Amino acid sequence: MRLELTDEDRAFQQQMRDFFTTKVPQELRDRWAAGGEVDPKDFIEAQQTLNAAGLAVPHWPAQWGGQDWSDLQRHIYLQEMQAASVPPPLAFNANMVGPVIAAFGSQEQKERFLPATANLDIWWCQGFSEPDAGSDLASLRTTAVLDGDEWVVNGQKTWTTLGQYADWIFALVRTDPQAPKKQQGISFLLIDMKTPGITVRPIKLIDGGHEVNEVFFENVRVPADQLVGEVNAGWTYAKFLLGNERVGVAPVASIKKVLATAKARAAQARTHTGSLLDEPLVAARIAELEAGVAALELTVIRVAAGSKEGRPDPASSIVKLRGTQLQQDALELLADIAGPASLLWQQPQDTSLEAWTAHATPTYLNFRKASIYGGSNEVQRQIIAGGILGLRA
Amino acid sequence: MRLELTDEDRAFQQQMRDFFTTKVPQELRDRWAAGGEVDPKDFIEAQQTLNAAGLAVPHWPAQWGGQDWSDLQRHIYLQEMQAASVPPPLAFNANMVGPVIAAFGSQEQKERFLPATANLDIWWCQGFSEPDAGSDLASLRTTAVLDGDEWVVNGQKTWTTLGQYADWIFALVRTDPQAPKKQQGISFLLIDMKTPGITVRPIKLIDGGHEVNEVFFENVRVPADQLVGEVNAGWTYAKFLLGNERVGVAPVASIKKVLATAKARAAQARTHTGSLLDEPLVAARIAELEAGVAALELTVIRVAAGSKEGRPDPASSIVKLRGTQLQQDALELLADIAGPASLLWQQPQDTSLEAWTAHATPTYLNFRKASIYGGSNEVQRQIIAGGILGLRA
Amino acid sequence: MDFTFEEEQLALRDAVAELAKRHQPESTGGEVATGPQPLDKAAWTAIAETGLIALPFAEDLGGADASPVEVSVAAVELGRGRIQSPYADALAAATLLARLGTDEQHEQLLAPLLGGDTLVVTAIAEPGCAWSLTPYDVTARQEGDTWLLDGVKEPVRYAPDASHAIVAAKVGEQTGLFVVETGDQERVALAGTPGEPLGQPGAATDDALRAAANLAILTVDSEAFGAMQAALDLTVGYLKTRKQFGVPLATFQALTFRAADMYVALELVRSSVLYTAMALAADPLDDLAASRLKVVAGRGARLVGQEAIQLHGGIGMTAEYAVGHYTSAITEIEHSWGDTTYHLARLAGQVREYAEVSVLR
Amino acid sequence: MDFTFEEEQLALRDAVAELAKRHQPESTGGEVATGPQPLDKAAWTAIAETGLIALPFAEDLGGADASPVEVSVAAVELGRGRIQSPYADALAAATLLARLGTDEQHEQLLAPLLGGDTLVVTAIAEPGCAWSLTPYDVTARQEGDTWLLDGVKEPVRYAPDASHAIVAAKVGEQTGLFVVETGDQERVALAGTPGEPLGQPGAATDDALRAAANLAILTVDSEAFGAMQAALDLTVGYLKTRKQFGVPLATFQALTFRAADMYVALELVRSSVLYTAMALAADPLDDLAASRLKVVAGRGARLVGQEAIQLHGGIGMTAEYAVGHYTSAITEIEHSWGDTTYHLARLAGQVREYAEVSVLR
Repeated sequence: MRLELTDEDRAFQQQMRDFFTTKVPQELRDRWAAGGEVDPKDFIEAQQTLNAAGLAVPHWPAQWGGQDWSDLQRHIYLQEMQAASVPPPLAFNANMVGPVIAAFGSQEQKERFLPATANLDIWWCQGFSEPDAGSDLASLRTTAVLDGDEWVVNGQKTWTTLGQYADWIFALVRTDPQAPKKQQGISFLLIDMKTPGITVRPIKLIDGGHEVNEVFFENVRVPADQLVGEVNAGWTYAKFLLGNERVGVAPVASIKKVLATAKARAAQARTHTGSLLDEPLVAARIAELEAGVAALELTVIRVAAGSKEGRPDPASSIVKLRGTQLQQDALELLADIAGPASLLWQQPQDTSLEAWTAHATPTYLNFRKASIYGGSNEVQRQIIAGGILGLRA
Repeated sequence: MRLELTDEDRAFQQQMRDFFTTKVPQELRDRWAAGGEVDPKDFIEAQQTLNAAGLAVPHWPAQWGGQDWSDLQRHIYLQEMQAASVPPPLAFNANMVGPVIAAFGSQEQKERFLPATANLDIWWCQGFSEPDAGSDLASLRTTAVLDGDEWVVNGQKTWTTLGQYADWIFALVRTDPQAPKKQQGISFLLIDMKTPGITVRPIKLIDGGHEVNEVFFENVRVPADQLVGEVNAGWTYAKFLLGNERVGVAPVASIKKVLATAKARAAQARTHTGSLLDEPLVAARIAELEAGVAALELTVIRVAAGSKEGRPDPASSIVKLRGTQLQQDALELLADIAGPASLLWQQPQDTSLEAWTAHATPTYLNFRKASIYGGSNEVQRQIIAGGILGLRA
Repeated sequence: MDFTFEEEQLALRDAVAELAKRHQPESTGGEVATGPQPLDKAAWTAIAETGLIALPFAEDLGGADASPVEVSVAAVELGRGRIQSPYADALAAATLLARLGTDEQHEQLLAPLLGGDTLVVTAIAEPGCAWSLTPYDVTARQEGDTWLLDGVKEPVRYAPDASHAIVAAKVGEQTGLFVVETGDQERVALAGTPGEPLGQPGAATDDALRAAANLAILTVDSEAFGAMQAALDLTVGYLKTRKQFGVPLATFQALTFRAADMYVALELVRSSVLYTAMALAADPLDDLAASRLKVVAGRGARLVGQEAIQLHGGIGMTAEYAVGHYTSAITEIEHSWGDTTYHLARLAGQVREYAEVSVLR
Repeated sequence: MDFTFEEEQLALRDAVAELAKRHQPESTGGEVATGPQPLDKAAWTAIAETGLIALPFAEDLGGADASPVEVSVAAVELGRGRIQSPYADALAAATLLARLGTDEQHEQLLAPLLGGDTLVVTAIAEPGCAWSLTPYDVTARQEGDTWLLDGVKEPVRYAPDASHAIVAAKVGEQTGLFVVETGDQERVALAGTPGEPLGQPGAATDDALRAAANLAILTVDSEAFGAMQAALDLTVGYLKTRKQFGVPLATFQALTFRAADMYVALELVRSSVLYTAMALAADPLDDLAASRLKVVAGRGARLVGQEAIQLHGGIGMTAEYAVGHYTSAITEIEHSWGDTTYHLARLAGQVREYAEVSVLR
């Protein structure tokens, strides 16, 4: 048991802090901190800056750009990155397809894709969910039929986040419709988005933003060497990927920032006797969320130790579940503090309202997704009940 | 739509208030208000006082002591009774077995049992649950085999509330073990607790009180004319009974009293700057529960209109579910207000602590039963999801 | 106490339901609008022509001599139909005009407002300030016969479509109300701007503001209730038809139990809405009823709005499906006329004033 | 930051688990005790003999030179084993004695307390008053060389089995601590009663009280965590084996999801307990960590305690089954050393003092 950081970890923390706050341009970080729609150029610039310093994919194998960090160091890295408002390395690249290719891809695939993936020279998107295969992902119906040395893909993917910017998509496709179980007969394909037959249709979300898409495949021909690992073994790779996804998602630093912001905003929101921060019910909501996020961060640090070598501890589901709850509660609080000003979603031209109030409600609504995407909270409860407590029907 | 009571209802309200506060002895009502263990004599005295005035079983058929009241009048009656701290007519008599006998019993059974039941000359208890038949009541295994003109009963009942005072028990027994469905082959028997072969074993609860029991039947011989209605049709009567039970249970007036008490106690609990009632977090808890119980009472009045003629509207499940939640929350609040004093469960001989603080925690713990007994909150959610929303697996 | 609708109320309900259906915004197809929208003039005209604005006001003022109960009946259907409109704002402004206006103001401002010819809104919120009916920095001063106003009211929803806004301004330590013309933004910026006084600072003005706010609360929370109903209906329908793992979602008990909790919340809000409508008909200054409604509806509608999205999953997040729009509307409503925390704090400050909750009267 | 137990800590854990198993109160059979019990002398002797009271104190005072981490490890096992004891009270009293006592007091009071020969408890709560470390009506005045105390401290748990209680009393505007003899009731009634001063009113005494309360909070919330673990284990076991409708309860998703939420709460409390143990080892005056623990454990343990009973159904209510006893213990703990609302209000009053939550240091 040890409370304080070691001197080594403290130095590491300082090094990360220095890097993020001096090497990634302030303007870029300010834009990211302000929220709202993402500029893909900012993502690319940030990730390439990190990658040049070996900080884009520290959890990958050392050969492909990984670092030999402890779990705590990885936590510190993520905290400092979020604290400095650096856009994180694109999850589809760094946390999803990269580790899959590194673990299961051919040497040729590794060489072809990993450096470009780490450097965001290729922007990846995810082709997993389908209209009738959400939580029940294994029901997916998009097919790939081998024709010579090409797979011919037909079907539809959905909820493809940031697909409008993507160069490539990694997709689960059904390569053996006759397989006895639905988890069998699925393969993991890498597909260039410029391949003829691919159409991307934007899906607008309730906050007005465009971050997800439908992707349609019509006789899309994919070279056979773009299938990762074994044919029909894609479900294994998908589970590996989804586990990694869960580990990466605890938005601890982000929640802490929202709470710090909420506190600052509440202190600015005048009442007739002081400010909203002087209102005991508001201050208590903040205090309780702060206690909650402290407990969450400690749990993240504790649980990280259990997710060695890419195989996530089911306890990481705690972190996903509780993390999204706190994140949503914190954003709800911020929208409440915005109060009447939150009724406008766009800052008017002439205005005395502060810019942040216009984002408050759309951001609150947008983050209702957090408990749905990346394994819904229901899926996380299922994992906890079944995988940890052994409660299986 | 009408907000105010009619003159008639207002007169009725005053009449009830006068009766309860002048005809039922103050001392008896004070004992009931103070909580703790029940003295059965108080129950009997109160019910007999009510019965003499026609107020013990107003929802029964007029012939057997019922009143031709509107739903609102019945609500007013219950409110005034609870407000005056009059022990309610024993539920096993007034709300459970009485209506079943009145609806399904033979003329002879009605004459034999109903007047005595209304007057609490017979104290009834309920023999439904068994160790392996709780929420899944239809799995009950206690058997009754006809031998001549007697049923021979063997088995075990449990959670028999106040069975230690009971003269008679109404029990569900399996009379046809071969019936194709478990809901079939069940009969509804009336059994004298003095019959040889009956043993009552007390079950102590976590608050230290003794209010439930196990009842064992070993070759208990029950005259055949004590079977209600048709042989093997008991499940129908049980459902009828359980529906009535649900309608009767909204403890609105009781919750309101707990909240009024909580307020008074909080105002007495000194802090260094005033009292606990001056603490915004405490006052807000009270205010929110008050808003909740107001909404509940209005819902009770609205929903009562839907439970004509003993057939409960599934919406009455709302009232049971929300009523127990609010009751439990209010008692939790009271225990919190008792604070450090709640650490003693018995008032010491020499003490400066107020008597109520010793009851606070046991009462809070005791009422965890409220969401379990009488159809657990899970059962109520099942009824709402299935019966109202049509969500059936 | 009786919660049964009268026939005329049922007829009103059906008429507004029909209206709402006709004017319901699109939720499928191309560019679906999200969030707060500018005035839908066609819908607003229909609302006015159906006489909804006139409902709770006296006949001699151009009103329909009905009551807040009818307002609530109408607002529930508007909420269920996802009609965004300045209904609550107009009713609040009309309440101020009806209670405080001169005959001339009744004729020139109230009558056309009730008839839908012009729109008048209230301007209460101030930038950088928490919700309060009492003004912060907006002041009024008299110069000769003229009142001049200074300061900023913002946001003032629908101001660009309104002819006038009624501004709450500090007159010394008191609150005064002033009618000003509106510009083309959702704010009222005042810099020595002349305003026409509406009543005089003092108890009558304070009461009128409370009455206006209470009626507005009833209106928006009735809309919230309509939205809750629609969101729950959509959710239940989705659980019945949507299949995952080869079976309908309704097979999953954890989901159906949550739908049951949504229904419980809905029914409690329904009771609170109906009661508050009757309570405000009896006493427009029944702040207790209004604040309790805001708390019960605030909690209940938020639960239903959030769970409706969650139980739908991804589709609930999209602008191409109605459920998220309901959640969005519910959120806007909660931040109008004081949020749950504001009203809870107000109730908490009053718990000493009575011993026991009472709804029978 | 590292949450791995050292070998000695694991050995301690096993030893206390063994002790707790041996002294676990009956929960089946005839007259099972419910609620707060008088001192179990055998269990207390075992606790003392295992050296648990001495754990966090310096060797030269008769302590074991360990830390709050070891206290927490031990207390978790006591809680899991349903051992009722004055462990937290004794540790609080010992903290006051260790920090403020003279050599003589160390020798005469602290050493036998750490060794288990006598029991000393703290007397802080006053009747009719909300929880506070600052005394209300109990006062101390000096007459010549003697300090005389007036007022009532109540409840003072375990006072009949203690030789002395340390009373917090007002000395003018300050708080003083005084050692008094205890009687045969769980209270300390003072009427011109002589008390032996422990330290002097001022910053050192205030700090000592805070340190004592913080250590006591860690201790009781460690016990609460142990109780949560046991309650969840029982619940999971019950869901797996208990059949209803012909299938195990674990078949019902609505129940297993709630067990999952209990587990989440458990893990968050676990993290908070471990962290607070380390934080208090580093700084006994880390009120922030202690109050956050009290809030997180207060919410979490209450959830687990209530749900454990509910998921069991009727059997959970009985004194003949352990789960209700855990819920009972959890409830007592929540009302000890300031309840959740008290600590939440304390945290709320401090949110201005830092910008962002921080646990790494």
